[in-house]
Amino acid sequence: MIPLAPFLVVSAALVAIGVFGALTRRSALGILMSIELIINAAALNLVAFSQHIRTSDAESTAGQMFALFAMAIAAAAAAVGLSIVICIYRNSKTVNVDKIDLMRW
Amino acid sequence: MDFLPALIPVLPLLAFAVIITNGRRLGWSACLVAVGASLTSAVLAALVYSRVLLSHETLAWSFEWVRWGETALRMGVRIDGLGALMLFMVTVVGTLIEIYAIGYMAGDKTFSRFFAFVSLFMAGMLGLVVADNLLLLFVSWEIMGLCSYFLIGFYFHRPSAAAAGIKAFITTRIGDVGLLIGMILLWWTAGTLRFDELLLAVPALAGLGDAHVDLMLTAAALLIFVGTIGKSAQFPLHVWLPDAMEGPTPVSALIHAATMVAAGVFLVARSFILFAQFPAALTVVAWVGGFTALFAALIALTQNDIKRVLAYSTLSQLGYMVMALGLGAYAAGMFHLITHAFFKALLFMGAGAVIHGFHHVQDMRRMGGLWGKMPWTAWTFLVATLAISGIPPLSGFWSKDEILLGAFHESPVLWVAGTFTAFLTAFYMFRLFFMTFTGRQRDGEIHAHESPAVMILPLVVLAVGAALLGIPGSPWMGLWVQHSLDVPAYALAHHHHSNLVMGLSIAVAVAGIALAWLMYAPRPTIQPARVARAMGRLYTLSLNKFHIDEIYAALIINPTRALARGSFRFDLGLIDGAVNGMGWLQRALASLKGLFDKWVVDGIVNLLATIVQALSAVFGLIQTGRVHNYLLLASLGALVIACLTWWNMG
Amino acid sequence: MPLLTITTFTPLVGLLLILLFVDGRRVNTVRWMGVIFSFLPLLLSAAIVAVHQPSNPDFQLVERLSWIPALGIEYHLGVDGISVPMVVLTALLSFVAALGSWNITDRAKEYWIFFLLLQVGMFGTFVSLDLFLFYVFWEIVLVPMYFLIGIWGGPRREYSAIKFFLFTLVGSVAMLIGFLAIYFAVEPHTFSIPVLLGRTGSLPHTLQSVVFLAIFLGFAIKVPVVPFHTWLPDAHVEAPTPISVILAGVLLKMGTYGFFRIGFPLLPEGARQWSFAFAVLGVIGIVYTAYVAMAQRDFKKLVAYSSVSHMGFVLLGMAGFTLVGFSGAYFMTVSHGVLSGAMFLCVGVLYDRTHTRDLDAFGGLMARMPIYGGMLILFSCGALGLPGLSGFVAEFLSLLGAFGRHPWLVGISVLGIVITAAFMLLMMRRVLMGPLNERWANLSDISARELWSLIPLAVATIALGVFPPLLMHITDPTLARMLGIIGFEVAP
Amino acid sequence: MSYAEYLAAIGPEIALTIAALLVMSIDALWPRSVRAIPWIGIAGLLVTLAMLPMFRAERVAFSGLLVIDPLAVLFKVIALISVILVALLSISHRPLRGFHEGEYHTLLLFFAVGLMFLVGAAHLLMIYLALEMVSLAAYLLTGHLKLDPRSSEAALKYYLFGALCSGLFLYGASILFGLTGTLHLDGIAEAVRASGLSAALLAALVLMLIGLGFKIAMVPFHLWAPDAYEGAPTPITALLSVASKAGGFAVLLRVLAVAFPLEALDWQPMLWVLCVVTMSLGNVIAVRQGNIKRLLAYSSIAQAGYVLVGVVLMRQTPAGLPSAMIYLIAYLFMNIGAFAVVIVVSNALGSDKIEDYRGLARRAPLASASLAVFLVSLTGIPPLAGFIGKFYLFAATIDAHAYWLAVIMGVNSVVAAFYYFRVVRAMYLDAGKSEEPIGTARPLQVAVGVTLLGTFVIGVWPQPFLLFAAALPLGF
Repeated sequence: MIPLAPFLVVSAALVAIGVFGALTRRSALGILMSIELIINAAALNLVAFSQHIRTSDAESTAGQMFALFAMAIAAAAAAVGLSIVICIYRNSKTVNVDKIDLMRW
Repeated sequence: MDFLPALIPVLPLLAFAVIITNGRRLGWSACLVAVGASLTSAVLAALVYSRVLLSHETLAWSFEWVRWGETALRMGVRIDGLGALMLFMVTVVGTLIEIYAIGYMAGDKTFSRFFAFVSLFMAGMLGLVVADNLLLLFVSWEIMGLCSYFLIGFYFHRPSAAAAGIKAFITTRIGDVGLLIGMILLWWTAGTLRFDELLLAVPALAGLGDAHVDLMLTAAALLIFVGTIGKSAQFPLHVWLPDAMEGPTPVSALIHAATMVAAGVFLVARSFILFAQFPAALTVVAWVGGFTALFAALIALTQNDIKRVLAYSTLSQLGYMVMALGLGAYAAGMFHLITHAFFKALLFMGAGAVIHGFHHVQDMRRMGGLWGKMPWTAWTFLVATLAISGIPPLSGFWSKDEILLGAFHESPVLWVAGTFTAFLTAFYMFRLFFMTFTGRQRDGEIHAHESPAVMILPLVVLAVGAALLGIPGSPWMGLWVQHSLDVPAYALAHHHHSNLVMGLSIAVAVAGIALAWLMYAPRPTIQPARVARAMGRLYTLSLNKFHIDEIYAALIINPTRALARGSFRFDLGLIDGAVNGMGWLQRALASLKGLFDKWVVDGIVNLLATIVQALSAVFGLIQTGRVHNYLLLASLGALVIACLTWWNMG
Repeated sequence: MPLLTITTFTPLVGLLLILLFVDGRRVNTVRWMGVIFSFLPLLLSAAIVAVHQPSNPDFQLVERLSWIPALGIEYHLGVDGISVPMVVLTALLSFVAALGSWNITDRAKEYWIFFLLLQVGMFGTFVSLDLFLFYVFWEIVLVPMYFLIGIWGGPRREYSAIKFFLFTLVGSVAMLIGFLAIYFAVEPHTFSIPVLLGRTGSLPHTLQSVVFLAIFLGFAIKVPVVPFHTWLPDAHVEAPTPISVILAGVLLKMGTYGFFRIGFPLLPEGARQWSFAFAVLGVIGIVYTAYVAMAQRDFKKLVAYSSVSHMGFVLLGMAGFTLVGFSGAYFMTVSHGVLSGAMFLCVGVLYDRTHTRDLDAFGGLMARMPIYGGMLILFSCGALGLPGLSGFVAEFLSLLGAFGRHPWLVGISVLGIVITAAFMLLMMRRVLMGPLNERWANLSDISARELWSLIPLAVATIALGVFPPLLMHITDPTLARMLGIIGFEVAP
Repeated sequence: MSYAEYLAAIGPEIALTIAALLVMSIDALWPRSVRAIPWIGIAGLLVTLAMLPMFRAERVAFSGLLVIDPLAVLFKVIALISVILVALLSISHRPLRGFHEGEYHTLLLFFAVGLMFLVGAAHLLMIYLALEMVSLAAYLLTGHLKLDPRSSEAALKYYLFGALCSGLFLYGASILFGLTGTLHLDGIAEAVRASGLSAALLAALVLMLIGLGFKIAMVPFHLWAPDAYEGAPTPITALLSVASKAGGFAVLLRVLAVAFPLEALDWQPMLWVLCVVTMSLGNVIAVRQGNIKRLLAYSSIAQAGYVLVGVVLMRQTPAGLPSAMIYLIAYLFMNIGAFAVVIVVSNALGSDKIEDYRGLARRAPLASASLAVFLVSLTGIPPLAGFIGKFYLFAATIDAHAYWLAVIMGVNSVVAAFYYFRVVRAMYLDAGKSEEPIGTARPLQVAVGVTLLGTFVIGVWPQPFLLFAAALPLGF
């Protein structure tokens, strides 16, 4: 049984990469991907916890269930995100996030 | 019938109301309403003071004006000996002057307004005389101040008259404010403002020997005296009286000679109980009076405007009265007040007749030889001049002699000053007489004419008064006037008669007249011009009134205006702010990319608005429109929150 | 018969009628309805005076209805000695101002709607006995005033309108915090003033003085007290004449009434601790603004600064903690309402004819406009405190009351009286005296309508001046009871 | 869980879902009847609203996933009323007319369903699920005007910000699950009380706060709001500023009050700082906004700050929570009313610049008067709803002896008056360029009427609303 710590480390690393990616990628799609990373990291975390920590038997599978839901929702979010990015591309012919600053101040 | 005295001031008040409301309809007949009112009140007054003087009783009647809980303010009238005498003087002189004014003011298109204000003035003066407490006295005092403002500024289209009016009102106002504080101080220490209650309360309080109470009462006395200095134009608040000559002459006669200016002296007499308890207050009064007398006489020597000379002479005579009171010669002071009212009113009316006949020229240097053209005026003027110079048996001599007698016993320095002033008085009065009535008329083309009968009649009556009024107060009639004043016990006893003082005062008067004859007679032996050069700086000093006006302008008036402008700028600058005041802040903040919009920026009040604008512009910048910045700032924010809470928790 | 509710909400009825049934273009009907609905409260206030027995000091004509039980707030109206005169003054000045706004024709409908709403707020403030209700009516006055100054005002109207609004808003926020502090400090939490009257005296002194400070800020801005007064000259100069009559005549009084109703009775210890600062601010108000007024070129600004100076007397009078002082301070509130209202009307009469307020532009108008000149002189003399008019009685009693506790401050404040006399006379000289300025050769004298709006004020000034018990017999029992609660200084 | 119990628990939600599906199918099958769709949607919402009182009985449904309690019911009412009003606004909003109205109103209804679940969720999974459902619907609605670059830009920024925040929220939830071993909020509370403070717990709270902070546009997670509000079609801006914010507050209240007991982790100072910063920043930046929608965006951020005051003082004074509730109710009417008038003006003038509002009073007396009423109420002047809300908040601060907070709130309301009255000044005091009057569409008139009525009624007769708000027992 792999102990809990590595899972947490991997998950934390994934979140860090995701946040870093979101902050630096210039293309909207890049940001989308990094957000997916964060969600998966959280799912990993959930699954790891559900396996290792003592929970009441009613909630023994809560973690996995939450992870499943998280993945489903991530998919939905990705779909919505992509559609918005396509709209942006169709209107302003770019997905470069730094160029999309029609509204400021 | 004891509320009769209360009617005396009310009648002229009604006349004022009637005239002011339908001035146009009344037109000329306004003077009849005014004179009628003052005549009836004169008759009423006669009933009252004859009863008071003959049977030595005091009429009093009062009603409750305002009540708070248990403290209450009662208002009413009270006529004692002093009040009776003043009533006699005010009503007689007032009515005569009103009759005289009919002639003098004839043809003036604002005729009715003049008589309206004169009636209001009479109401004020009579109210002052009959008042039984300081508050009602103060109310009438201020109403008189207002009338003097209107009447001085009567020819309001003349800027100088308007300015003189304001000068008079504000200078007296300074005095009144002193009186106001004195009254309040008195109320808090003695607990009452009614004269009869003061007669009992003040000696009791003084008897306590408590230093603080004594200090308070002395302060109250001095503050009340400040009121007198303002109203009776004593030094240093005397500057307004000479300028008050801008008003028509009947006004000068009535207000600035006989009655109003005497009100200050009357006030000190009314509250004499307060002064008598504290010698410190009395000496101040005496010295201020003495100095004013001498100071005004010196200035009168060199004046060339006939009314200015009389104005300074009034100042000097008022100084005499105040000095008399200050020396404790209470009866002498009041007696001089009565006689002075008569002959000074006559002098002014005589001067008025001269000016009226001389087509409104007031400069004596252009007059001369009017004796032939205006015989009645000249004769009555001569009687009055003799009276004021103190030539027996005229009234001026007896009253002035009483004062000098008192001065002789009390303080020799003041006696010398008084006598010297008497000499100066005789000199400048006869200088005036000779320059106007004797010799040739220097300014040829003005052909003077005698005044109409309606002006001559009052002159004659007053001349008789000036001549004979001295008798009742003279030893021949056993000083009847002084005794009838029911001199309060605390006043100094009457001094025994001294021939030295009487002789010296007569000699001084005659010397003055002789010197005047030498210098200003038809063929002057001593050329006034050479004397003027000889006196040199003294002469010029006296001519422009010791530059007091200029000093006041520099010390008080201009700094006040500057202070006013300064506080307005302060009000705008610091609290409210003019734009330039905020210039440096704007430049400092403007560097943050065009921060200010069209709002007017001012002062601390709008400094806040400016700061809010600046902050708004600064923080607005974080909204760069780029998602990256948002995400970055969001995560930084989360980090900061986590650290802060951890640090706070830890 | 809920007399107070009817008086307060009659203007609201008028407002709704105009709003719903009258078409904006028919200016005449709007004007007439406006004047009628401003006149009705005058009759009603006369009824209130008749019904009110001055001798018994506690609240009469009380109307009580629970409004928000969740917070213990009631719709609680009542009048006593110090609110009856205020209601009468408001009614009188509103009617006079209504007469004065006769020739306002552009956007007349909106004008009258805001004007009537203003009246509702003013009446409500003077009759409400519940702190919350008082606050609600106090704030209702703000918005219509903003629009009245903002839309019909002079050149810099927007600036002075928003300045007026923000100043008063800051004050009322501070006041709200103060009211809530009182609400929570008293054990059975309540806003009703009669209940609080007896109880708040025993609150800890530190709390009282802090809360008094908060409430003081609220009222001081309205009075106005010197450091917070800079909105007044702007608001006055820019406001149309009838509105500045209301502003000076009634709105300033809401501040002083607040001190009489809430400041001193509810927080006696707080008031006592701040009494010296209070008096100092009063004296500064008198002397400082008198000097500023002296430097004014604009007629209206001069009158505005002079009214700040007069309100200084109210502060001084109250700081004396004597019955005489309070009575004088209240007398000044009423007398100043009448006098400043009249002075602004006079300014308005001149402005309507000459369209300028610069004092140097006038001169010698006495010849052309004798009746107007007489009226102006009468009111200026009242303002400078000439005995025989109401100004003097108020000043004298306030100084008398304050002398016991602050002798030196009274001494200094007297300088203010001299300066007031100076600038009033200088104003009179510049406007009425001197050679007639040929520009105004054909000026017409005061019209009947304007005269009839001045005459009631003139009668009031003279009547109050000659016979002050006319007002005092109403106010003094209440003030005595209030001082009984506060524990007043030993009056002579 | 028998079907009866299901129905009893989520009856209204089910009805609304049916309505949503109905609207979707009508749009698909009868494209010609596009005019009727919005009204069907509104009818569905009204039915759900009517059903709510029957489903008020307190109970825990779906083994702890959902809970029906006074807080949930109150927020459901707020949510439904605001969505109904938004639907009304959308009918006559010109750019929306005839532009995929079917999808628009379906999404709107699903948004409402998501919101109803969100306010009732007492389980981390349920919270995340509902949060996502609401957010996704909101992203799409914001980007609805595909052809307008501003709308899609707004949607993008909103989406990216929201997705990141909800990702972090999920991560925080996972950590919390790890720490406490349960997903039920009350279960978490016991575990947290037992285990006490730890770095991981704080990390979990902060991460979850990011997700919730984003929802209620609390500083520093508000950066998306101004652009999203300005870009989105105005009805949706109203929706975001009221409905989704109210939902966010419901969850925040439930999480903070239930899951994080004070004795374990004192979150009050942190929230105090956030509340003050939100209030002040919102007001300060709003001062110089030229566009009315951005101005209202910043104003709604500031209003969130005021409501946070109630949340911060929730534990210290019984008046804390009710004051937040009453303020939210008042805020609902004022804000949506203001947006309604913004729509009226943008329909006629096609611009949202405040300069174009000059002289509006003469052109559209009724509309400008109601906007003036809404702005004055937002400033907190009696006798309007805003005052009652602000008064109750002040009462809470004074009762909790948080005097500094009261002073800051005071200063903020003065700054707020400054910019609200810039709009009023433009309308009334400045002269407009043209004089021809502006008409308002019938549904808009209804919306403005309802909100106006709400503002006046709460202002003059707040008693029922106070009882309604005060019914929330603290511990729920």
